[in-house]
Amino acid sequence: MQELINRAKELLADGTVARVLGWKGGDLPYNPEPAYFETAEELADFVYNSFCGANLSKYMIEASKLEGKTMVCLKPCDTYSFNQLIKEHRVDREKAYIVGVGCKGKLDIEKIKKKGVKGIESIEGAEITDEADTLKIQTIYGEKSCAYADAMLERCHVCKGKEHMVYDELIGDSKETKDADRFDEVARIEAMSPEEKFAFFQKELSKCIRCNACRNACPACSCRKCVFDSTKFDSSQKANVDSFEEKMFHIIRAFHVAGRCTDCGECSRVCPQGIPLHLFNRKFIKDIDGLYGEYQAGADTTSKAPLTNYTFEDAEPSIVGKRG
Amino acid sequence: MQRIGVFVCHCGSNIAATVDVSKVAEMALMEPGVVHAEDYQYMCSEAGQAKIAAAIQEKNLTGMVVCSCSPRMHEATFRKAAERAGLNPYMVEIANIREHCSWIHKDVEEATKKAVILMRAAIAKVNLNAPLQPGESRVTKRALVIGGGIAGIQTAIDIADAGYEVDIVEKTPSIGGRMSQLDKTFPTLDCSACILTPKMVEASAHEKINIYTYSEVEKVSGFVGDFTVDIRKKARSVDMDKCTGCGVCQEKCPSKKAPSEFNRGLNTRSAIYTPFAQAIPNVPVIDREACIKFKTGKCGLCAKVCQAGAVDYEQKDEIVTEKYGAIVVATGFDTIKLDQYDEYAYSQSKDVITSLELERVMNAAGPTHGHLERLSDGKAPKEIVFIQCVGSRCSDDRGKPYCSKICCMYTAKHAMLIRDKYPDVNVTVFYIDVRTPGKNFDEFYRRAVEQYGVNYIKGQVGKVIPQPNGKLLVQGSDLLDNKQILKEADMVVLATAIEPNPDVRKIATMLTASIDTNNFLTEAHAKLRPVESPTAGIFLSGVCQGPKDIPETVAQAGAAAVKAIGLLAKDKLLTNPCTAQSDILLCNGCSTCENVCPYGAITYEDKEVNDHGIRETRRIAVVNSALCQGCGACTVACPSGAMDLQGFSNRQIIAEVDAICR
Amino acid sequence: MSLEKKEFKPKIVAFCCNWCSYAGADLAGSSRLTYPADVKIIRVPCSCRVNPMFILRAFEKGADGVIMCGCHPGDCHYSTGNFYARRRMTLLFSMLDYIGVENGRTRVEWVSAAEGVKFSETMNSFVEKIYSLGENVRLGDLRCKS
Amino acid sequence: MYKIAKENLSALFRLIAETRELYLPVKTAGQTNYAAWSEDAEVDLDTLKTVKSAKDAFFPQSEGLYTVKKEGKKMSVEPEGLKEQDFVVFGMKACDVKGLEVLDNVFLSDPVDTFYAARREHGTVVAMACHEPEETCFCKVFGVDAAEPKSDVAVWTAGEDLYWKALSEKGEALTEAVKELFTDADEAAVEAEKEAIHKILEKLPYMNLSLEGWNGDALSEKFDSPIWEELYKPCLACGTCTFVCPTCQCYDIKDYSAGDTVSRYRCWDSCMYSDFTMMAHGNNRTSQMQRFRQRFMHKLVYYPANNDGMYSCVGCGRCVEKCPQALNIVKVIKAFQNQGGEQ
Amino acid sequence: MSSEKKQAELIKEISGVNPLKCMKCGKCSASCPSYNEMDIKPHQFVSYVINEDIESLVNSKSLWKCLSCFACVERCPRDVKPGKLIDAARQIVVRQKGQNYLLADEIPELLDPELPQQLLVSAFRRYRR
Repeated sequence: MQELINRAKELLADGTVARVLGWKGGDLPYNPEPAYFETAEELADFVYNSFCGANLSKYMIEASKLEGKTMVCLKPCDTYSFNQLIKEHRVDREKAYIVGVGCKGKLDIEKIKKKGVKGIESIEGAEITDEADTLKIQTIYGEKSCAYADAMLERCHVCKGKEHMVYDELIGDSKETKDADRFDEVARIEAMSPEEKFAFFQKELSKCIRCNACRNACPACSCRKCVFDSTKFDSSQKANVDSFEEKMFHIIRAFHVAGRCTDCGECSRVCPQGIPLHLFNRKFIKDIDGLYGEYQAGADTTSKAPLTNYTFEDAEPSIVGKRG
Repeated sequence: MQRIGVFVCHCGSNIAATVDVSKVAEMALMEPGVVHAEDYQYMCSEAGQAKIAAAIQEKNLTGMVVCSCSPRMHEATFRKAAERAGLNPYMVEIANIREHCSWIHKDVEEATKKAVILMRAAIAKVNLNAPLQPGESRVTKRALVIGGGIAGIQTAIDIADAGYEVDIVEKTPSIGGRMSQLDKTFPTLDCSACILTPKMVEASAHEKINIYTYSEVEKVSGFVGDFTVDIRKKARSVDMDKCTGCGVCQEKCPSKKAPSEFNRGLNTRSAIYTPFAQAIPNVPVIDREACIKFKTGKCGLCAKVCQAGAVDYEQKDEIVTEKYGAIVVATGFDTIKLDQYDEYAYSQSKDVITSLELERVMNAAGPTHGHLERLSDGKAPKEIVFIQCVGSRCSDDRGKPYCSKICCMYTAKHAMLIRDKYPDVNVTVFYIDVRTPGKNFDEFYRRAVEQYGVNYIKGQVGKVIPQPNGKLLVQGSDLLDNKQILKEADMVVLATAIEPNPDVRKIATMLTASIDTNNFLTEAHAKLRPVESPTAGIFLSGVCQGPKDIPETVAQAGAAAVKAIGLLAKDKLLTNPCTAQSDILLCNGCSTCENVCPYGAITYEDKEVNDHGIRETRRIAVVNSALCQGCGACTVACPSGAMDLQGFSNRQIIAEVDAICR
Repeated sequence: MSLEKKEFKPKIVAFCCNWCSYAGADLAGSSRLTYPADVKIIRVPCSCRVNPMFILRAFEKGADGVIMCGCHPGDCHYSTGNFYARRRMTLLFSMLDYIGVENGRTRVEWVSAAEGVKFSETMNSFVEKIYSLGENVRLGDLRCKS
Repeated sequence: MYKIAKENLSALFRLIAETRELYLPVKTAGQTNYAAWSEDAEVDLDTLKTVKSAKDAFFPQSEGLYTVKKEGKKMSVEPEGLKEQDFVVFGMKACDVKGLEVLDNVFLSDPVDTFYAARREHGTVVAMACHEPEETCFCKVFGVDAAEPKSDVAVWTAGEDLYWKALSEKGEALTEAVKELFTDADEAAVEAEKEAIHKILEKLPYMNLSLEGWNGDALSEKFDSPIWEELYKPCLACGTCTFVCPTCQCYDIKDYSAGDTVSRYRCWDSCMYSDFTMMAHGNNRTSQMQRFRQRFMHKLVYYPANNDGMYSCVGCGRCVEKCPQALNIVKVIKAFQNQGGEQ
Repeated sequence: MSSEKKQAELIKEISGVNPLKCMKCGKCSASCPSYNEMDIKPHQFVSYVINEDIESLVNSKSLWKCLSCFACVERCPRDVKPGKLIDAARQIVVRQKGQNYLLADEIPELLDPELPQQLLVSAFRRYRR
């Protein structure tokens, strides 16, 4: 982390960048927030630890409009999103000085709390330099511990790899965290009967409060005005009056990002109701991989997206019924 | 709020017999925005249109719905009527209560209910319609004819005679097409070459006609009035300007093993060749596959003997790009492959031939110099069997479901010519039906039976079995005598089904012209617009549209020419205003729409926007409405809904959905 | 609950492209090839104009089945429209299947202008399928079920 | 004071549900929210904070106002009925109960919101003391005592028992209806529980947050502060904070057309949304900074200015827990504290 | 429904053939190796079914003269397949004898010098379950 701060100070000092986009320490052991730093003094608050899960690439849409370059700290998975935004002309590569930061898996405070940990005072083992496999958590109700892997965000268990897709320089080491197959959960649902599938999604989506956190955090949902906010489609918005509306919202949202979603996992991370929203996006990714050839959005900035592409021999929609 | 008029057509009894039209009109008045509704016997009639005009003026209508036949039939009629009465034509919508309702439903109550729903959907749409103004586009005064057979030649001559430039693109080294391969033509028995050659000469000599032989259409872009076409001139290896057509090269060419395409592979030709003696242009091409020089690098004899120095081994394919206002497709036909018809022993015996091969056999310039002989042993046949409908009228996938139309007549012609020239030869025709609609056609067929004694047997042949003695055992049935027939023949001629030229698929795709399940190009209307493709500016000539004989082909060629001339005669065309438009406040500039636009109609510009007080420069999609054809691919690709299609907007379609599901 | 069972009359929306399938439907009409009146056709310029939103909208408002018809792949009037439509619908239908909506409720068929017979056969079989599936209860806004 | 063994709670719920609708924390797909009780509902009283507050029970996320029916060109209007059925909300925490006071000030003052008023009239709140408060709690800052919930009935958990004390007439009525399941109890165990809670509260990091300088008078200096420009930056403009908040009371009114009927309903709105207070000419808050500022100015300045100094934050800490980017009202209050001297 | 009509419908159902597709070309009869043995010719099977005269078909010699070689099925250009029709007619007879399906054990009982071997083999293939 110190290395990052030092480098940021250098870049600010030599005028390479006008500001730094990273994380600022919070007032609890686990709530750092995305922040801009413009001076060396401000960088005193800079942190980079295992709770810095936020994907900063989407902030670069606004930062691209500012005067001068912005140094942005991107984790390996964030760089896919950044590439995708370049491809869609939403960010300006020239306005970004990308520091690819190391990652050893990001933590989900919700998972820690779900283990019954309350009244947290401090957490040990969450610094990026820590090698510990176990988190030591001091609470007002006594000391607790939790395996690091058990507290990781879902996305880190199916990590796409610790390689940065786009960067100007790399700082910090990474640790492989993948220990599950990305499509296992999707396949598990696919294997269910229609009744079970319906019950599963009905239950999950019944929690949705239409807060739009998933959409607003999503780097692929970069529309200036979402169709669900515009009058053009006469589409429902912000109300959850009927259970159909959430289905419509989540299906259409997933469809709109199909072939563009890098599977960064922000939607599931930010959902206040813990809905596994990535299961929608990942279903499309699995289908696209299976039907049109493997495709990783954000792996590059030039390839044709699956939904703006075709071959004569593409599968017919009737394949859906035939796969059984 | 719109002021909408609803006009319900009885279409005589076509609609009124199954739909309670007055009920529909009555229900219309319940709908929001509807201020006028009436029903009338024939809305498309002059009186009907007058009623529409009166209502528009008296009730100050801002929109109207006509419940009638398909919009593909009369949308244009009603839009024009509205325009004459002062209403923007794009404020008219049609509810199709005939093809989609009265004609397919029997129960009056049910059909009326459906008609009301279809009407509601149209009203819901009109409520959201906005007046549209068509744009204008220019017309390039030049036509392209694809295919240089009799259809293409005739079309080209007719267009050129009207004073417009025409290019013919022909894939083979010479124009002339299938007709040049025929010996005689029915029902007059003229020599095919005698009537075709003058046409070929006329075309090549015409100052307005430019012929690209040994060339293919490579790419087509643009739209009606303004097509841009890339033509690949394949390397001929002979300089067209220098060659005198003396023919020495062909004589001297040592490679003479290539099967002659012109003679249907019944004999061979040299590697440097003109397909036939009357070829136009009379300039040979080198078949690089067969040429020793190209295969081994040695030889070069033709260059040596050519006094004009026309042979050029270095010649390369050349791409010519040209602009056209109209394109006529005249790609013609071929016979189907017979490899799935083992029962007729076509691939087992040289003496089983197709009718087109028989044309070459009977032709003086053919492989047997016009002598009727067996191709296996050169002996004169004594017993010839013709089998009709080989692959035609076949509902399995071995053949074609349609009637090839020309076989009955040419078989009668063949039988008659053989009996005339070789009276000792017995000719038997196995037929299913004999179809002879056409001027002097049945008389012609009857002459074959009555005057020439051709033996017509009603019944199909089950199999042809080559015998050890070289004869062919034909097992057929005679349905009228109810007996099975076994007949030894010396020669069997198969009236093979015809199919559109296989290249037509590729061409249709380039032209975005639609094609039916049999690969025939679809006409805009089966009866009323038989020579136009549904794609504007594309016309159809000859067999590419459906099986035809020569007189019909020539007639259609002329008709296609007239349609093309009608288009070329215009200075400007009105363009369809139903094009895509991007909302600058919603556009992300993400380029997704550009990626799916087949016309390259979308570009991006940095534009200053004022988004409710936020002023900034944004990358915005801009649609070129002259290029946009209104498919709508971009509207769905656009995640923010910034792209919308005028005339079929998101809200309009949603309104229709809502009205139907209500 | 009342014991009286209302006869099930499905609402079926068919999106037909102007150039092939709508003309195919016209041909079915002029050939007097019947199919149930439950089918209502919406004309769109091309199958690629059909937004997944339209399909979900139809279900929202109470449709029991939605079918989309376009030109055969390769025969699109706009060259490529149905290729995009094919991918879009494949993915959408797969997603609907994934969330537990019976996949027989959605269908894509390619019907050319010459295939009046196919159009009517397609509609007959689709309607039959919808009858066998019964009312659509998994997608749809309760406010529209009166 | 009565008590009932925790293991008998389901009998209690069943009995309440016989005569009244019962809402209480129910776990669905891993998350606990208030929902109607049913035999197979997974009641979860252990989770301190439901994701959404209990505000739903009185001010639902969406509720119908009236329906317009169309017949031909005639229209008829049918207003939505008011709540007539008595109901019980069981397990609300002291902060959420205080949240109702905030809503009351808005909805029960003139013009009275009849939908809300009817729900308040028919609703009985059984509030529960917070057994184990968490680090995100700061209710004390707003004068809430987590150990002493003020409502119709207060309940405490201690050991294997739940202690029950009616505090109002409605509470008495409810107690009467279910008394058969209770045994009498003295207050000793409850007092011990209260003391234990108070001890824990002392240790919580936010409990001594100072609200100095946050009052109605400081309006323009707070409004014009440059701090907002820094604070809002990470905000995603989602509505999480407003939708989990027990006091946010903004709503939007919308129409839904189902063909021949159009229903008008209201639904929660969020000041974080770009179309919040959208009008024909556009939006009077054009930037996210302005929208972000609105939320906190409302909670900490405008509301107290109009309600005798009562803040419209109750310190429940849900926004602290749920903000995707870890922004929250505490950070806002602290940011101004740190810069306090400069103004 | 009259019993004749029922029988005709049954034949259509068993064979899966739509006799109305026949265009009376006679290729079936032209292909048939048993033609001369038959009293009703293959192309006529179709008309008998269309005319609902199943009685005659069932009592014809042809019923047992058809070898089930399926040459007509292979070559029929209209997908009418007279061989399948006659096969269906045979099945009706078999069913009338109370035998829905054939078991290997039952074959010897059915053996009849009149019956071509090929028929038995093909029937066994077809009706065995």
